[in-house]
Amino acid sequence: MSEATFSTTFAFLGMAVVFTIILVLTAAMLVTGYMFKTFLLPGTPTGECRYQPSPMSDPPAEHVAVIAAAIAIHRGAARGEISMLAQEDRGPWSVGSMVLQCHGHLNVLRRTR
Amino acid sequence: MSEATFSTTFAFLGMAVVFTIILVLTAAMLVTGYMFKTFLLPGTPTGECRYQPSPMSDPPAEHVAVIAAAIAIHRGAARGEISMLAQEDRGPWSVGSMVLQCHGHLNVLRRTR
Amino acid sequence: MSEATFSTTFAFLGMAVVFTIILVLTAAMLVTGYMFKTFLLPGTPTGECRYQPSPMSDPPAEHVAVIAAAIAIHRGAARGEISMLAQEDRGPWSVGSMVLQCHGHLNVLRRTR
Amino acid sequence: MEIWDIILKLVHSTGFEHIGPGQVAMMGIGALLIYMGVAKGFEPLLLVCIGFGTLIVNLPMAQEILLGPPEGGEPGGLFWYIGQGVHLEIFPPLIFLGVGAMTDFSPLIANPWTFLLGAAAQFGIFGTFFIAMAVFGFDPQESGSIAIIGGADGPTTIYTCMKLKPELLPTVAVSAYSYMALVPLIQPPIMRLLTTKKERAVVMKGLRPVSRTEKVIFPLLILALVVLFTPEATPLVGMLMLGNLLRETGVTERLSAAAQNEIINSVTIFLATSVGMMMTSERFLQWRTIKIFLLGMLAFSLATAGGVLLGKFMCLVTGGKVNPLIGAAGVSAVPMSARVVHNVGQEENPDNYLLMHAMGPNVAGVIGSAAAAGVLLAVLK
Amino acid sequence: MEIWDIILKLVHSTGFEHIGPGQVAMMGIGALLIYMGVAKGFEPLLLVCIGFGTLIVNLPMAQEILLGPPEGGEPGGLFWYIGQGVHLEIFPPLIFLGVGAMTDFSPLIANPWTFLLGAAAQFGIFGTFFIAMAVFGFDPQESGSIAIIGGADGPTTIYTCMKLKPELLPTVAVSAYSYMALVPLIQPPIMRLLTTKKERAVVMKGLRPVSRTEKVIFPLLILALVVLFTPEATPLVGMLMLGNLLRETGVTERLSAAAQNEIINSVTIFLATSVGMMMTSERFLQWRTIKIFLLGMLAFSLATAGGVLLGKFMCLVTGGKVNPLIGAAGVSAVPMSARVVHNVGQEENPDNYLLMHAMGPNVAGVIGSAAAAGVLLAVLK
Amino acid sequence: MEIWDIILKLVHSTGFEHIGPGQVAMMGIGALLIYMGVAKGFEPLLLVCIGFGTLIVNLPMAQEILLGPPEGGEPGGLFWYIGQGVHLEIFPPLIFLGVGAMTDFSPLIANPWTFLLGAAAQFGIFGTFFIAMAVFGFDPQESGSIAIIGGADGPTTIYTCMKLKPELLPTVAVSAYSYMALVPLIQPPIMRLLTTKKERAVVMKGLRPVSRTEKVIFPLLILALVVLFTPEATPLVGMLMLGNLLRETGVTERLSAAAQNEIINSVTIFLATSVGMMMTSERFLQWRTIKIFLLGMLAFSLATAGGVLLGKFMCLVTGGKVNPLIGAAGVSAVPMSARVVHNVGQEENPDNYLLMHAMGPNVAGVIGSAAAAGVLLAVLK
Ligand code: NA
Ligand code: NA
Ligand code: NA
Repeated sequence: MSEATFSTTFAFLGMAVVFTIILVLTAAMLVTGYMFKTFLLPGTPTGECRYQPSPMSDPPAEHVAVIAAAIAIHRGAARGEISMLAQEDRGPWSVGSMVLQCHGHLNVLRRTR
Repeated sequence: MSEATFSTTFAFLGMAVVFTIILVLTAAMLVTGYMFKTFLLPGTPTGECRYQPSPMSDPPAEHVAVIAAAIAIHRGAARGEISMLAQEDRGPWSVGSMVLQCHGHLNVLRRTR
Repeated sequence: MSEATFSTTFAFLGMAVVFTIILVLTAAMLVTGYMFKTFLLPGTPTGECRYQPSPMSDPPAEHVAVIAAAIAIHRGAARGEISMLAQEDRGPWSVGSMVLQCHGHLNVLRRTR
Repeated sequence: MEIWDIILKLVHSTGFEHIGPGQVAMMGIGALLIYMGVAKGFEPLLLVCIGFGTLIVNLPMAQEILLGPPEGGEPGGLFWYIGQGVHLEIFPPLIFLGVGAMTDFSPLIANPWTFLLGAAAQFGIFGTFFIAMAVFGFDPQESGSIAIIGGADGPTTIYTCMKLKPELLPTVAVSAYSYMALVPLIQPPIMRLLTTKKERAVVMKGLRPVSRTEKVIFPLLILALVVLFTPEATPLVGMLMLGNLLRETGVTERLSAAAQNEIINSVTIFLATSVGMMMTSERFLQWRTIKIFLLGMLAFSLATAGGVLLGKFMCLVTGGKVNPLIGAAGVSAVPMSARVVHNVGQEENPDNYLLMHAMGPNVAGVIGSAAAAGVLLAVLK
Repeated sequence: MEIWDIILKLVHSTGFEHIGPGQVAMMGIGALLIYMGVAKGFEPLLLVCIGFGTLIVNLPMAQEILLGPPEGGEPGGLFWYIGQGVHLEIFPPLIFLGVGAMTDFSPLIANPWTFLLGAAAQFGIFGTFFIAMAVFGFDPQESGSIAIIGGADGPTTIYTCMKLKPELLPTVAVSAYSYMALVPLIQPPIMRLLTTKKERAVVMKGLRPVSRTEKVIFPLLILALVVLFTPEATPLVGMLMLGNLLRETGVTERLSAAAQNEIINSVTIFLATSVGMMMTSERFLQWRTIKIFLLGMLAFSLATAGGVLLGKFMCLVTGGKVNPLIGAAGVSAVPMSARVVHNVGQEENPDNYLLMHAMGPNVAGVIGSAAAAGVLLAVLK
Repeated sequence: MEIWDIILKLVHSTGFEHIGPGQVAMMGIGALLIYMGVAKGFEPLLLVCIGFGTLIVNLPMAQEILLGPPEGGEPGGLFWYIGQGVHLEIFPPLIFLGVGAMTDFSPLIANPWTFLLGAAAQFGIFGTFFIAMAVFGFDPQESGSIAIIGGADGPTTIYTCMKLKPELLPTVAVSAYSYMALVPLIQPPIMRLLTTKKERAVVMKGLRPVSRTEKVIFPLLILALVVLFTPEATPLVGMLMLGNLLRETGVTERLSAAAQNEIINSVTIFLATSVGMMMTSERFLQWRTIKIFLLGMLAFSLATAGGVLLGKFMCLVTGGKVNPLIGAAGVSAVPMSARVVHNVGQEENPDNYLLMHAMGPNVAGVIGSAAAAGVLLAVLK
């Protein structure tokens, strides 16, 4: 088999295998997610004010996120979700779910450290 | 020697050895403790308010401990000593000695982290 | 070569080599420093109040350093520079540059942890 | 290479042809351990990692890839290297370094008599040894490895079992950690059965304060004496006491913090995951596993009984100044069993604060079990 | 020993006679890498250490002293020992342990379809493989090592390259980290080229909240399935998911913190400095280095294009509910490329918050690249 | 096995028959070292661990159990493994990584002339080498190992001594750390003897501020030059400067924190305890120990004198702009001897703040000693 044939074949087959794997993963997650939504968590509590600024987090960055969220909600643009990510080094980040005065649902990416 | 004999013998002897060791340790500590109380530390200061809530500690847990201690002293039930242990994972704990308004001597087990 | 000759020779030569190395280092740094002062950093900002007590640092030690600095400046003795080093274990220390009310330039050695 | 070769290579490289029922069962057990740790809060630091190790090692081909030894210039699997910390018995003493730095021995220093309760609870070890060997027919090394479960101390158990009978390690370790987590269920019935209502209501006198000098001398004195009697326990007791010394000097805070945090946490991840990766179906899915779990339960029960009975004796001798319940804390499982004592005591008298008094036998039990391990190793190794 | 002998020994012990032009050039490259890290903020944690390693190892005689193997009772060089973590493929999975503990998979769990975008971006790997082999004439192992740059994942790249072609490691690693840092420059033009203004303005629906139970099940489920298909990826995916499990259980915070801090930070210093120390002139100052950098650029571009094109397809199928830009985040380079997506999206509509939606493909890309690495290893090793 | 066999095995397993007077004496020395660390605050991080190691290794049979090499499939002792970090010379450079991350070189950058004072203080090393060899009759390797005590730097001392004469290590290390702790007693008389009241009262001009760019260039420049002249010093100076680079870039805070905390603290525990475990009676209870302690004292005195005398010369040349006391800080022992300089200076003029000026020679002394170590190794190894 020539180099060109091998590389073409392997590139196609490899891509196909990776896609198959990820399709299986997606299917598995859709099933799990469906089960969770339907059977296991019929009445997840919503609408409560879950957001509490952590004392460990960087206060100004937090603050900025909350203000930006408030403005966006006020403008009516973002339908319940606003996202922020501080311009920090990559790596340590976390998704914090924050509900601002029960008016909407905010996701904030915060530095974990 | 049969298995039964060996296991019986070893169980007895082993237990005896462990007891002997611990007896020696106990004796050594009683002697040291006696020496410390009698010769080395004749006038250890007592009665001073040594308790200072650490800024690193979990405030609510700390708070709960102090309040529980205060109530217990007020009730007159605990003669100078009250103990608390937060329901945390085992492992990191420490004994903090805390004297509440100089009325009694409190021991608090706190999470170290 | 006898032991005495060898040890004398090596002691002299070794000292000479170390001095040569350090002389080269000194020269290199003088050159770099000169370049930085002359070409690269013509107008470094000065005189601004850069000092901010870190929230992580030991407050009382910090406090002591600032007070001592203030007294020394008040006395007029230290011409713009005052230095402090807490009596802590050796090892973790850092130089913090602190300007007190823009009256002078203070260097403070602080424990980093 | 033909196209078919590539396809075949890809197909054979998947794990589908390597799954067996044993592996599926073991993966279920791994998931169960994680569930116990996460949902029930049973010793989560250990059981989550052990469960994860069990799960991953039973995935098809994962065992060869993770645990295969180096061969012909090719490096070994990741956990072949990390697992050396278990095989060379390095990790358990390092865990003890952190445990020592986390342990406050002052309740024991203030009341040295409670040391004896920590010895009495070692009946869990030697009683179980007898039954494992005489009744269940295990050989002496196996019996010792199973008996040490009664020490209720992870590092001691792993260290001893690795020296006596390494192939029992995963079963013994999982059994030990499971029962440590179950202490609040196992101990109270035994404690209530062996004590009277009046005994359980005994209020104990406050503990004297302990000076720093005593706290610094304590680890050195205990270390010297324990090693004199059972040199085999040196690595365990040595690291425990080094950690404790670093904690108590007041001038080595940095090192004590390192032992309590970075060292113990990193080692815990590697140790527990490595132990989990020893959980293969050939080792675990055996009748002896059930026997070992039965004997582990017995060990905890005997240890509790031993402690409480000596507590009763001390209560009698002192004319009722000692609450016999605190003997149950001698099993160690620090500080869980001390909390259990406290709670059982408060059932009778809500104003009775036994916790500090129970901490004495509790930490004594750690030392007692290390000494018992030394005795087992001296005779059986 | 005569006086002259001492003098000669001192003179010969200096490094002056050992400097060559290649070394000076490499030291310049080392300084450049440090400059890129410090002054430009390009992946500083990695590039500063890699640059330092490059600089020091090209100082005269430093290579023998730092990297010399043990010989005749004499210990080896410091980085001969530390470098074993790279040679034995221990460090990359440990980095992934920390990455897993830092990664929040909930955007992916909330919207599993975005997983497919993380697969499409692997076109960067396989497309580059084809070009490297068919056009540039690299052999299969070299082509695989270069192609994996398109995974945009440091640990995956290092792990795969060490297994396939260790001598390419420094070049491949430096190329991978450089392009990861350049993602904000490389991706936007491609994204704008392949999408219409209207597509870029698509606002996506809010993500559903994800329960803790789902977050705990996720790493175990994904691990099992990925390992089933590509066992070769076990160490990478295994450690990633162990870290994530420790993060999500809610009861293993200590261990998660250890993975996120002490373990990943220490290993990063040792890994990156060791990689830098492989940057010698014989290895780096070659034509193939330029080819590898070209191919690396291509890999990132193909990966971006692959993601965006599948995004367009999903946009079409869903009737405009998916913003195709988020496909670009499938390259990984977490969370940099998700931020790029967010910024490009806001150019069209300043109130459009795409970040969270882009995090889904972003973390999916990490898993996808690990799977692709498994496929490469299965066929080429 | 008969009952008597068990009893005999138990009796023989105890350590009572293995205690000798040498061991008891060494345990006393261990306790003394701990006392010096805890009660007197002398270098507690090191002396507590060294003392503990000394104490435990002299307990009966502990040496075989802790330090025994692996044999016939049986793993070695715990500190046989941990001690490899000392034997393979891995730990001292790692300590220097942390020291570099803790060191602020800006006083030296602001006033490069003080670098020379750090060279002059190396007279402590070479003067002592001469006396050790010519007067005390030590062989060249021994003389070098003893002379390096004058460097007043733990890691440099341990690294050099391990390469030249490992069997002297415990004595040399304990001597070095003891005198470092005694700097406040050793230095002032020599400083007062060699300087006039007027010289001691000299007030120095404020230091210029140093920019971040200079701080980043400094470690790279110094590293390149030192390695060029003394390649043997590469591991020490290299790690020192890597740590310092991570500290000063401003973008690698995570890694700098890891070097300053988890890495240095963990390594300190293992290094110091391992060194303590080398303190056996055969090695320590010898006449040469007394000689080494005498020579160590001499080394510190000569180093102080060397620094102060060059300081006087610089004072003369600059027309009284340099306070000669700051030369004494050239011995290193960071930052203890800088503090001593400050205090002695304030005796004459309470408003004279010499501390910052003394930090220049102080950190220069660290680099000077590493260079001196390179010279020793180049000729004597
Ligand atoms: Na126990
Ligand atoms: Na990727
Ligand atoms: Na020095």
